[in-house]
Amino acid sequence: MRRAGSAGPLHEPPWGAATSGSVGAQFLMIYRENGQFKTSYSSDQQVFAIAQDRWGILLLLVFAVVGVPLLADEYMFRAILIPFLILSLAALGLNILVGYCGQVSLGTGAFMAVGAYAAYNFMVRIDGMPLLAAILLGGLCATVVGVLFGIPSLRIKGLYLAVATLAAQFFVDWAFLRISWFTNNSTSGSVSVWGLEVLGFSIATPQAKYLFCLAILVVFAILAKNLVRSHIGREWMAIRDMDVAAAVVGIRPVYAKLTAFAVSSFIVGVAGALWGFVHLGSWEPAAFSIDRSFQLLFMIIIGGLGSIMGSFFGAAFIVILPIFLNQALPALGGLVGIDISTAMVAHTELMIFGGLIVFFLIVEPHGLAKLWSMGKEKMRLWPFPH
Amino acid sequence: MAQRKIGDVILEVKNISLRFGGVNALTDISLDVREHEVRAIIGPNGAGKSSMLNCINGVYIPQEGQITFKGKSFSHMNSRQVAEMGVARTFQNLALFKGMSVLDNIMSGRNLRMKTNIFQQAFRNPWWSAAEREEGEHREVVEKIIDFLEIQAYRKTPVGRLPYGLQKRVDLGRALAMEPSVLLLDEPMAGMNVEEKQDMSRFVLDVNDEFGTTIVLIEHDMGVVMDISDRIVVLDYGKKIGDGTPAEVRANPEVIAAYLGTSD
Amino acid sequence: MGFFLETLIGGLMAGMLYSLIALGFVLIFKASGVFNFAQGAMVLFAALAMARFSEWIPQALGFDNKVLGNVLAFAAALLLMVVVAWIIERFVLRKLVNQEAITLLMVTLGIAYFLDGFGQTLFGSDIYKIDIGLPKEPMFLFESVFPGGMLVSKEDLYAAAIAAALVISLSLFFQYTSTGRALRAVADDHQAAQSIGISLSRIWVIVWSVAGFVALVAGMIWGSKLGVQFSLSLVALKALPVVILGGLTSVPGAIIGGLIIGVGEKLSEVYIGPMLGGGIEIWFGYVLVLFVLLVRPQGLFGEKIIDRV
Amino acid sequence: MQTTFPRLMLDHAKQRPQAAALREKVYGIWQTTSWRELALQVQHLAAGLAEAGLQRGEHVVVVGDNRPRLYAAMLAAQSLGAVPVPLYQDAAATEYEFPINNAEVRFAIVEDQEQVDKMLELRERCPLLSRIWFDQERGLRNYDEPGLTSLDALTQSGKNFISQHAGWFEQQVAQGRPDEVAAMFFTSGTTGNPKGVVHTHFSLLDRAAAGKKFDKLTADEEVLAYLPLAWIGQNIFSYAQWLTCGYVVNCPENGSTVTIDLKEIGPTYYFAPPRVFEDLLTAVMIRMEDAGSLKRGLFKHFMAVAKEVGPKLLDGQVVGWLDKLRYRLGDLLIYGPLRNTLGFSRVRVAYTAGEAIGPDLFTFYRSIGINLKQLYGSTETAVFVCLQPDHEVRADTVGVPIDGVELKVSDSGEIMVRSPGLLQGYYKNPEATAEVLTADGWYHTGDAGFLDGSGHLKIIDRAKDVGKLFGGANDGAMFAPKYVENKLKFFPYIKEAVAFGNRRDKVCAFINIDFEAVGNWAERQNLSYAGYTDLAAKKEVLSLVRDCVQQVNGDLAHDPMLAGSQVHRFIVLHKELDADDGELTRTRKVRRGTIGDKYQVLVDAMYAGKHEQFIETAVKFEDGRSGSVSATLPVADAETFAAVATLKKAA
Repeated sequence: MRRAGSAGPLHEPPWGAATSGSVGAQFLMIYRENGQFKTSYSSDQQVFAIAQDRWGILLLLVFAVVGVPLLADEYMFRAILIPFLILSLAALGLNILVGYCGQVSLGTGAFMAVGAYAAYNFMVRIDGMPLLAAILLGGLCATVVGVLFGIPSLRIKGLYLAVATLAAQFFVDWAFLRISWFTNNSTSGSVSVWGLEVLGFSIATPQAKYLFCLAILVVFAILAKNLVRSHIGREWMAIRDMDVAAAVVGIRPVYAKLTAFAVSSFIVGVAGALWGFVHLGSWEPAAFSIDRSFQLLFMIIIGGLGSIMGSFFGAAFIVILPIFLNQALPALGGLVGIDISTAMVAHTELMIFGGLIVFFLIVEPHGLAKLWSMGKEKMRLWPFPH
Repeated sequence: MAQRKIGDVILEVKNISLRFGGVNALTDISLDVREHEVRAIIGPNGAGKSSMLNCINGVYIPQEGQITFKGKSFSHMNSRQVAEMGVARTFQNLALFKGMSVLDNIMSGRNLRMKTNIFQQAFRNPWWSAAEREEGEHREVVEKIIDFLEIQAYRKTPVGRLPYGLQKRVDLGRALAMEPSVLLLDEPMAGMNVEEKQDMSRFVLDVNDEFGTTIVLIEHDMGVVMDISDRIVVLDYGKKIGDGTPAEVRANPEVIAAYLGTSD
Repeated sequence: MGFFLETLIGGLMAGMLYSLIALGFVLIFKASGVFNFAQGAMVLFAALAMARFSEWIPQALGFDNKVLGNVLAFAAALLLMVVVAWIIERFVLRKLVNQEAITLLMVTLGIAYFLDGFGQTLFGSDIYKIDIGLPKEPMFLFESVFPGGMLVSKEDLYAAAIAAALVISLSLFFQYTSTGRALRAVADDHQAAQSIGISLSRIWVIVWSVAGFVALVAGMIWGSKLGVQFSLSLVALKALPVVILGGLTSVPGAIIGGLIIGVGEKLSEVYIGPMLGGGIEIWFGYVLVLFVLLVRPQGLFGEKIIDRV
Repeated sequence: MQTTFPRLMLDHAKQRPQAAALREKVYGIWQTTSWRELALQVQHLAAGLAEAGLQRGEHVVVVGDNRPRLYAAMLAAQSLGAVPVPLYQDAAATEYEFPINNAEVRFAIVEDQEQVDKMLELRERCPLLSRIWFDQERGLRNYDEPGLTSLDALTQSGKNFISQHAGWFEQQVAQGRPDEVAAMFFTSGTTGNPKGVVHTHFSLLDRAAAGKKFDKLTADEEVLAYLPLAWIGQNIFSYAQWLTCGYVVNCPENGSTVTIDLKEIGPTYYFAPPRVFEDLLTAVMIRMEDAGSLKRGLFKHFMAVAKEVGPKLLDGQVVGWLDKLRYRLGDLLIYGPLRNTLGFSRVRVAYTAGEAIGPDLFTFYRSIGINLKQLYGSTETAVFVCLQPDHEVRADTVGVPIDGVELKVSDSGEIMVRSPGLLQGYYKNPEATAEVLTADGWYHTGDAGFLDGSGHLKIIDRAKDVGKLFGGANDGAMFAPKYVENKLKFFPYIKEAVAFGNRRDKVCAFINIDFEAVGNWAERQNLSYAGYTDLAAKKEVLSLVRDCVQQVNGDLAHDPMLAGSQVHRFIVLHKELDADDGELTRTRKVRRGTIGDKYQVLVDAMYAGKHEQFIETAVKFEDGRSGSVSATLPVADAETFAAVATLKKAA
């Protein structure tokens, strides 16, 4: 009895943890699954198999679309919400490569840069190029570059690959700095865009930008989720978990890895384009430096490797923490009578990030997402412990 | 009561030799496997049994010799090609995909047969979608295997959380999902208790006569081997020292020497 | 001709420093299977410590002897690096035994961030000087051999010499001392090493301390050249391709790799750079490595990787 | 209710062809059979059976778990006027021998290889048994036995026949009359051969309808069928009432997934014998043991609240707003989630019957808001005799007589019943029939009991078991073993109890500890033990049991009629009483006689006043091997209490 009890409702494997998260639900014991039986495979395999989860996520979306624009102020949009959305997207992309396919990349920033600059070039060189098209084309270029730098992964494993991806980072940084064609020969080396509009709607206001990013993020999140729960996703995870066994069941490492690189860098590229166009407006290569790459890696480690939802958690965490520290630390210092310089804050930030990375890798390698899904499991079994 | 008819040779290994650096893992081994039979490879630890399987399904590439499968000969192939030809295998020390559920592990055995492209999968949806349909079709096949292996209660459990014995079943399930004509089992009963061993041998035999799958099996437990296999090859230090029916092998002095000599 | 030689020598000298840092990577990787991304951070940390101690100690003890000050500062910094090594072993590595290499790599990223932050909180984040009396003025060699001879920075030459000396002594140390043997035993097979009574944690503390020592020296040299500042921690990024090129586990690999990259960088910068708009030494090492890896996935001197099933 | 099973099916197929009739979890999802599909299946099977030569009034054995196809097979047999005879699927082959020969069975329809093997094993001892059909092909591919084929094949041949003979099936069904025999159930009599209880379409369907009316059942009910079809309880609930109400019957995936399936389906109408609820509760308690202190605290607290308020609410009494609030809170935090994890969130009506249920057990389920009720009936009465109306539920009664039931208590204190649901008689056993059916249509239930003031029936014991004490302190006092045994069994630590005392001077008893419960208790006492026998022999356990016994004695002392039945001495048995050893019936009723003979030495030891006794007993193991266990068992004394009023004068 106990055995069946414990075996029954565990839905998500630890890596894929929390992808069917019950938003908010888990803090009440609102799970009532009796009668939610599945009479077809597609209903059994849907992303949010539990009715309460479907409602939860629906509410969240409604709030994000209707509630947030009413509540948030300009600062919220510029400093938190928009960066959060775009970095979530980038983290999502990176998570597919690292979390799902197990190929570590330290060159994410480069692929973002490619996305941004490519989109920029399409915009300025082709008249009447629609913004959306430019962004997607940007992503496409990132895909090409991504696959190019992914090719070594077919022969190189683990650490060697990680370092090889740095090649992408440095090369691309250099290219956009030194090859003026990419920057449309702008003298300052920085490029800028303005007057953005999508399907006739101008996206100048923070609200518009926010909604635009939100829309793109939601769409990509759905597509990504679909991929990771389909057989391509299983191939990625198989390669990640046990590549020899994967080969024996007929999975082609070449195909699996390159598709992972392609999909990943496409999403990252799009995120890059958004970062440049929507968030920054005008930027230079430094915006996509190696620090960005690390930042994104940290997001998925803290958020949860191999979890779509984890990407969001991680992004939220890393976007909000510095802002929080900037507010909190000086205040705290004030309390104990030391005044804390901004440099000090910056250093503490570094330390806290570093500490958290170590902490998570030691204590909960699957990050916040795992904690979330564990909480959810508890609620589904409540009041039983297992 | 099972009346299986043994067919002709389906898999033949000729004069295989395999070396790692200086070490000879296998020296000039030849053996044949007949359709529908249960063929056992036994021998003391380090006799090269696993290396043999690894050569057959393309994980290792032997320096000499050739392998003939369903009439096609090849000196070496990559795992993918072997899989496509209908050879599946299980692993000695579990090689399951740790991060995935039982269901996904077994589903991964279907990847060769899943045809929808990455875009169809990305735009998968419950209403109109080839990917969704395909997923469903293969899910059904996989469910039949789950049913066959009697692990319905664990379908959505992450394999990591299962007890060892059940993980072995999932490993078998993943191989079965490939609907192989030849199934290589690398110590399917290693580290199991008596009861689990009984179950596993039952499954192996059922596979053999339900689906007529040819089975090549490495096993330490002589009792089990003698029970379930039709013919047995004995390896020792990478050399073949015996080949024949259980009775013949049991009688073979060289085998007795090697076995009783080395194993407890 | 002279110009070519100049660049060559310059490259070799830079390369020597790369080798030095690369050595830090290799030692740690051999002993604990950790690809220590924090090496750069350790360089910065050590350099900062050195720089500040060499100010503070004389002030505190109230004497004004440059050499003594530097010596004491060096000793203090070294001590600090040992403590850091111990802490890392005790609170991080020990908890991550038998984890995948990738996890360990990411952990060292965390450590790197922490050290960067911690170091600057402790020692401040301005630009500090280290003056260990390296001669600044350049010198000319082989004027007899060809006109104009060739210009060589004395500073670099000394630096290279120190680095070389260190590299050699370290290789000797690990070749011939008992600790060295123990280390190599561990590198070959953890279990076996433990079973013959070698304490893993002790070895780890040692190698991390040695790495700290190397970092300190590198930091000192670079620091005295460019001044101690955050950018020092990026120096390590230059050494990465060296390690990979040499093959993670090979000491000679690290040395030769360092020289190759050092030279390659300089030459490419001088001869190819202009065609591409310059600054290519940022990526030259990496791209070079990329191509090498495609041919030899385990690097020039690395051991071949075999999958066991 | 002038209709037949097949006609009801056809009605549903006509009125709501697309509605779900059956659902079975196969290959991971709940595969649905609509009424139309069912009708077709039945039609084909019927045709196949007819071709195979099945005659009207002939018996067909059906053995297996709840599988839609077996349901269809029963309907098919009934459509041809034949009589399905469901047998317990977990019985040993030899137990089938009598029924099959007794009912001259030629055809058997079974689930899988396991059952097929049993049938084949029986062949030479059951010469008539000529055809065997199986539902699941697995493992049977290479069987080559005369007359052994799959239901698929049968369906196929039936299809072909139907395609040439349109309307044949309807005409067959039309021939069937309500007063024809519809099914036969073999009661595993506590002694001797089982008896075939013969029921007509009318008797079964009339009761089914009565039950439907009583609880206002609709076509929207969901039922999970996982108990043996051979048990009339399951049969009525998932077959007769299924066809009467037209609700959906769900079949679980397999034994090991029942709890999961229960949770997924969340039945609205549920029926199970007490032991199922008992096991469930034990499991709940064990799982809660592992919970954190906070959870355990919450659980304890709110269960107390529930115990106090829950029953009142269900009985429709008025409850103070504060209690209401506390209960609400408890429902949010504990009861609701608990019902959900158990699979009872949607239960509207749940019944238990077949055995007396412990008051604590009973109130537990009621207090967490599950409308659990008791009913009274037996195979011979097609189950429904007395049911507890909502809001009138008590642990110690079994409800009021429902539509069509006449009930009286004979002078000997035995309950007599007359209702349309009574059996036609025992098959080929007029004597036995005569024993239970009077000329004027009254049925001897064999139970001793009485209607209390509020018109609710209270059962004391099996009439024949009710004995008298001879000699001793309370000479001539009434001895109701079952009553005593039940009282003992209501303790979680006691799995089974067997009381002796008829024609003796005092009452003594055998006790079987509940391995799981006592085992857990022992762990909490950190008392180590090597297995059942060892645990049972622990003196700590002995005193644990003694406390239970003495509590029972205390209760009994308050009941003048039964005060004499207090347990003076008892033995904790060294092995679990087991159906395989013939000590229990398949429905887990103790065979007092059998046990008495088997353990004669122990019984004597108790009455001879010995303090320990050596015994060796033969046992059958899971895998069919048999061996023996031996032990020296202590005989324990229990304190008894002076009766409130002795019966001496009365007698």
